[in-house]
Amino acid sequence: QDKIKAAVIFGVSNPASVNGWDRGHYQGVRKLIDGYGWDVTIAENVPFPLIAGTAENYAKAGYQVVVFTSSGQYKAWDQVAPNYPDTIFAMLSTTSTLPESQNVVAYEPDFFAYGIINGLIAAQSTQSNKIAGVAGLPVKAVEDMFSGIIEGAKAANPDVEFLHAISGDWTNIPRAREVTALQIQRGADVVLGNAGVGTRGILDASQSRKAKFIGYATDWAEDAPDIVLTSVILGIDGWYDALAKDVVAGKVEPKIHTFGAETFKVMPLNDKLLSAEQIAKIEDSVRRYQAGETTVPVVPHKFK
Amino acid sequence: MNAAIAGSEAVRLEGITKEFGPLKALDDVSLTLRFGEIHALVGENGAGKSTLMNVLYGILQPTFGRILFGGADVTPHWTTRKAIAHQVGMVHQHFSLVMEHSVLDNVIMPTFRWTDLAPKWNDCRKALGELTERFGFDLSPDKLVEKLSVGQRQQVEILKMLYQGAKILILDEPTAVLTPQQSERLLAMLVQLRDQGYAVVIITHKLEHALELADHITVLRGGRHIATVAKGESSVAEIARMMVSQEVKAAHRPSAAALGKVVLGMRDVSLNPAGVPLLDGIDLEVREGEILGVAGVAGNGQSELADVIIGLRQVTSGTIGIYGKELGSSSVEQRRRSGIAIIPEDRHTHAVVGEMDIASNFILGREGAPQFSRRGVLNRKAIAEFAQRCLGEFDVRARSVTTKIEYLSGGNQQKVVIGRELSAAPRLIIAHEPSRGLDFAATAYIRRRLVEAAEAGAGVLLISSDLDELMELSTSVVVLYSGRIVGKVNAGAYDPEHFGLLMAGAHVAASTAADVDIGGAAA
Amino acid sequence: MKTPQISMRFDGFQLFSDIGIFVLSLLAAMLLVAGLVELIGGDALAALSAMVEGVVGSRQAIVETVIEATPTALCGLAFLIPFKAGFFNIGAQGHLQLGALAAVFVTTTFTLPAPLMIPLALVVSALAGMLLIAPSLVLKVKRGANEVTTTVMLNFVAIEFVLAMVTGPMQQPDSFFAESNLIPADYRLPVMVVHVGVFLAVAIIVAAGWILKHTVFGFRLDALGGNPSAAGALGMRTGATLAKAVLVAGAIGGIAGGIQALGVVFQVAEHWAKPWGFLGILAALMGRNPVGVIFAALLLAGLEIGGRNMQAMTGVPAALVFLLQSVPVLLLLAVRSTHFFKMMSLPGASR
Amino acid sequence: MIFDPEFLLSALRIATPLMIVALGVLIAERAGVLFLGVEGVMLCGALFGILGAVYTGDPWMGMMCGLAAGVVAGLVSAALIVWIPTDQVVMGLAMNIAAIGVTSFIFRVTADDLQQMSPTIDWTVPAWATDNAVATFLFSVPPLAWLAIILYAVVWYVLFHSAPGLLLRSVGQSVKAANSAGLNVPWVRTVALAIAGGLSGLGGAALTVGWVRSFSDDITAGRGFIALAAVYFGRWYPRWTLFGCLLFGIGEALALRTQVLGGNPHLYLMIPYVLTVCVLAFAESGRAPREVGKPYEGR
Ligand SMILES: Nc1ncnc2c1ncn2[C@@H]1O[C@H](COP(=O)(O)OP(=O)(O)OP(=O)(O)O)[C@@H](O)[C@H]1O
Ligand SMILES: Nc1ncnc2c1ncn2[C@@H]1O[C@H](COP(=O)(O)OP(=O)(O)OP(=O)(O)O)[C@@H](O)[C@H]1O
Ligand SMILES: [Mg+2]
Ligand SMILES: [Mg+2]
Repeated sequence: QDKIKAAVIFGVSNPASVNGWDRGHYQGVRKLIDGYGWDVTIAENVPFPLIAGTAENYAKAGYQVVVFTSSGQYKAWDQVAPNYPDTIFAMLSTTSTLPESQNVVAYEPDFFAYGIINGLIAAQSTQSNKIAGVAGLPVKAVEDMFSGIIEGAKAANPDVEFLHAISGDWTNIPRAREVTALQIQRGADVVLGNAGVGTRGILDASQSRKAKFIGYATDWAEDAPDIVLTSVILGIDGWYDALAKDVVAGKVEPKIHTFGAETFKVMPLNDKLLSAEQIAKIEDSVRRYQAGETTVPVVPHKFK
Repeated sequence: MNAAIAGSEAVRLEGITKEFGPLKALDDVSLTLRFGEIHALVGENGAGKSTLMNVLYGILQPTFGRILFGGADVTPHWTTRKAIAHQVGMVHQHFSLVMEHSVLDNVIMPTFRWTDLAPKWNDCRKALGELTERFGFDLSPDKLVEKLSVGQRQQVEILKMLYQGAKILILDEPTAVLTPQQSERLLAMLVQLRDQGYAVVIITHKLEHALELADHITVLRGGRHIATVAKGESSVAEIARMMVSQEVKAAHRPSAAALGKVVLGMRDVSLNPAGVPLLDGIDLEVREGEILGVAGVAGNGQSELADVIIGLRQVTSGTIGIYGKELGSSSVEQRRRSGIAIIPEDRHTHAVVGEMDIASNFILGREGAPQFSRRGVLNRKAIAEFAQRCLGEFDVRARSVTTKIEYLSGGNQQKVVIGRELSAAPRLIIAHEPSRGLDFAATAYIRRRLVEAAEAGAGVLLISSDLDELMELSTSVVVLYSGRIVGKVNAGAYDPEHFGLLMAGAHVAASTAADVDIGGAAA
Repeated sequence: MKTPQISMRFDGFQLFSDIGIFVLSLLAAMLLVAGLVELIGGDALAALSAMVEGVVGSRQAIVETVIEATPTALCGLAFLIPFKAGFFNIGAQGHLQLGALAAVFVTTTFTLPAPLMIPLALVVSALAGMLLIAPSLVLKVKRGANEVTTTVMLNFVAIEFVLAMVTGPMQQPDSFFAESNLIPADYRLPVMVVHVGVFLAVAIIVAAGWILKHTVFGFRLDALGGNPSAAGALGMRTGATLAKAVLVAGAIGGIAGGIQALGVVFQVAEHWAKPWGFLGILAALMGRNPVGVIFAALLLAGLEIGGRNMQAMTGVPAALVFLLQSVPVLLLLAVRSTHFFKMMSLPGASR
Repeated sequence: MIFDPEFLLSALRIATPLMIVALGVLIAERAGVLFLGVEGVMLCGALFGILGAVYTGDPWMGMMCGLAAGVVAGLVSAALIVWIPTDQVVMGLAMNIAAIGVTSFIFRVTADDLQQMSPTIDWTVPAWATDNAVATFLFSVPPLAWLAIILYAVVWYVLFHSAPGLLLRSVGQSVKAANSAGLNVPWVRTVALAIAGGLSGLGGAALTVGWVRSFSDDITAGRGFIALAAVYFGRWYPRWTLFGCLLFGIGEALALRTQVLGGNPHLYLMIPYVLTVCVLAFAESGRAPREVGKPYEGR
């Protein structure tokens, strides 16, 4: 039997193996190659206007699966999918609508729930009662995540204040660094971020000011062991798992699969930054939320 | 190096050939320079005078030939640095000064070493001060060169050369930009230097100067050495014959009897921006068929006079009329269209666009005329035909009208300018230093064209710092001093001495005429 | 800064030598890329064939190349015209951004019959481009401020402004990222093999070429660029001529954005624009005249599309695309500037 | 909240790489070379700086690597725009694109190693100084900012008070005068470009090693152009250039801080650019060294 040929399209510059969101996808790609034996090609740093063309070329070249890794690519998805019924076009990012076609599928996280878990951890680790979030642009995923953080934090500790900042760009490390420094100066001692490549700037600012950092999407512990409190894993590789299984089983249908709280994983909390009982308390609250024992109301906030 | 004993050989050039691609700019030229002598180098534009001296100064490498100092061949890898070390100094035809730097910086720069992190500025300043004093120059070491007049810039060039310790001094057309008085002073200074044992080379188009000063005169033609004659061995006419192949016709001033209506009338014109009176109550008239000369030391309002007539500057008070019609605040374009032509003082900055071809330069400023364009669209054919005709009519030596004008020699560029301005059948021609830097054949040609234009009925305002030119061409001459007309002399009553006094402002104030300054021309 | 002369003539030698050098430079660049692909353990042959495939492999590929070349060529023109008058306009990227934003704003806000709306949108994008370049012009003429500085700064201003709009008042409601509403289908540029914006662009460029070469305005630009003081002294109204050239450049840059919005992307969004403005400068200086700009833009676009295809199909790093675009340009210019070629293409140099 | 010592420090951090790079541009332009390729050179310095810092574990070694990479890139520029010579505008822009290609290619090869943050080069405030606000502030200023300020003093002295400075400026103002003084213009410009490249590389390293301690594709994001603008803004004088860089740093720091006032952050992010244009509107304009942008065609 021939290998399944799949293509994954990345939009932002930088190697796909670097940083949070893309790194999560990259782990998924590895899984397709190593775990399922697929033949996977990566298109990296594809500029916005060329995404549709790239997807189309893959379809024409006989690829069976084309994966979009970012919401920003949905237009190409919309445009190309109906014309190539033999290829499966999968969106592995937040979306609310599907193209009018049978060969499409989406796997997306519940960013609100993801934010809640982050909020629970941050609110119980802060000493200053101020936590900060930094993002590249105030897009929907970010708003969901930040709203979740606010609500999650409130559930754990109503006194906690959430400070937020926008670096203005998904690739600008220096700016992300400086806005983070400002939030720390304003009193935040736990920092989270969703600023694409810029997230490294958030990490750097936290490290130079000894603020605790909660990793985004994938495990960040190795990047800065001294300040990374934990990372909340989005489990993007899990979506690739699901995609691979659906494709192999021929069960791909136009549906948005949403991955909720139970699929996110919290890395072991850093015992140099928190006491054992704090850790136990946090872990317990997260476990209870993931198990559905506690509920947090969905309240959308605006950040611009 | 030997002490400079008068009469001993300073340097010998042997069989110098210099090729620029297919062009042989110098062909087997030999020349010996001696200390305590002035050597004049004469020849037409493009004869190779500058090229020969550039070879000696290490700016250019000779294709063949030898440079000998005290019999030693130094030709291989001959560079300017080495030339300077061999006590050669050169003042270039177009100055090689850094306009943005001070006098001091310009003078000491060539003597500086790259390794000198803390130069002794005060010593340099003192040394420069001594030099300026010795030669009676009026230069403040901290003044920026761009703020200096042309004459002062030349003083800086000379200081630069002397400061380097040069004993062999080369001056390429040093008098071309100077007023008569300044020329006199410069030449006197060269004599003084010769007497002090320096070897001096002067390139000039003024044969009288060469004959008067030089101990030897070398004539170049078409890159070839024609002759070297010793003092008193030859006459102007003889040397002129050696320089050119054909006979040169001299121009004659138009007769004063044929004057027609008043073309240009200026009444009480003043220009004083920011309170500085550049022009002060100018009254003058130019009639049809008249060449009115404007004499004066440069910087006494000549440029401003031309500027207000052509409309580059607006008068502060007074009126300017053409055939009695007031110009008011009309634009340059309108004035040019109403029949004013201008041959500016500095063609490089004000008259030609070097990167455009000859044809374009022939119509520059007139591209909107119906002859050359219709509703904003150029008529290429008409332009080319016109340019071709002008090329012949004005004797421009060029391969074709599509050659970029920057590849033409100065004389030919000037002919293009003259051709452009005269072919528009102007009613008033403002000619500002029309023959500066040109050899005498080209000079004579251009003067003749001006006279012909006047005879054809145009009025000509000839602004020149060359008294000979003025006396040769003008029907009458006014003298400008400090923006004022201080005298008017009619043909027949010309007397250089009288002019000299007027130009120095002798009757205006008892101030000395010693520090002849020509400030404005620099800016 | 002295303006390097851009020859308006299209003489045979220059054309053929340019093509010759370019082909050689291209081959050299491809060899380099092949070497790098081998170095990182890829399949060089597959990579290069994917690249060629990407440019000429299909009708679709060719169409894509042409569409991609359009904004580059227009931006090239926006650089070239004021450049002839001695004004360095580095701001085409900003004009393009703002022009696109303006076109999107008009088409998503108002309703009009399409035959009126499309021209209106293009006019508004032209105005937007002019609006953005105006400060540079005014500061240059009135204050002598260096236009390189101001146009670069205004680029950043335009980019941030577009981002402010697409994350703010013009953001598509409920969108998942920073994007504006889509231009309604009626108001998009009709497609005839390629969208009609391509033809419009060609028409603009050819017209500009003709104007520069055959009109008084073009003549005055040359004079102004070659020697501004002479142009002034001879009665050309230099300020007005420069202003016209600069404003036209802004308008063309704006139209480039308008065409891109109305014909290709139908919206503005975060990172919607490629660096067409900067590629345009390259195209202008490679092409040296408006027609040459078209070819240079096509070459740059071909390398981009081909390089992207190579990257996507074989997974080699996207960085190679940049090398593919820049190395032939570097070589082309280097060779063209050598003494030999200069001597050969100088009119009247060999006498 | 917006204006406090931290604000100044943030402005200084933002300005430091610009200051160093602008100094390089200043030297190149003073020698008569239009250094539009500065963005690319800076990018090379940024990458090699971080590579050096990560592989040797010593940030100062990283700075040296950035410097060395810059010198090499400067010499490549010299080969292309001084020795051939090509058009300085096109070559500069083409080199910028090439630099994006080269650096991101090398980044792909080394990306896994570059995942760790490079070591810091900040000083810690000594105990005796913690009580004194001024001393604390002075110790919080990044070492590289001090270095940049010292470099400005040095360059100012060399350019305007030493022999090599006068010779260099003469080459930039008039090749004719330089030739007549026997200077070798191509060599002077080559050396100037090597120094300019070195400083630009150092500035790139100051961005990655000295500030954000990581690298990403095209991390300079137009900072080279901004440094160029600062030189033009500064009328080719060191202190005004320095002022231009600081002004830009202040503008950007302000832009990032004013966000706390609410509203769309992108509107605030326009501040540094608008500020620069506005200041230009009131600043006295300068004239570039005369030879800038003209290829040296020999003699
Ligand atoms: N750099 C050059 N390249 C090519 N040809 C040159 C160059 N310099 C000079 N020539 C040519 O060499 C010849 C001699 O020029 P040169 O400047 O020495 O003349 P000249 O006698 O000084 O004339 P003028 O009286 O106008 O100063 C001219 O025909 C000129 O065209
Ligand atoms: N690159 C070149 N190629 C060919 N000829 C050149 C070149 N550069 C200069 N020349 C020639 O060199 C000669 C001297 O040049 P230069 O600029 O000194 O002119 P000039 O005759 O001295 O004019 P002017 O009187 O204005 O000083 C000119 O005749 C020109 O034809
Ligand atoms: Mg000469
Ligand atoms: Mg001459």
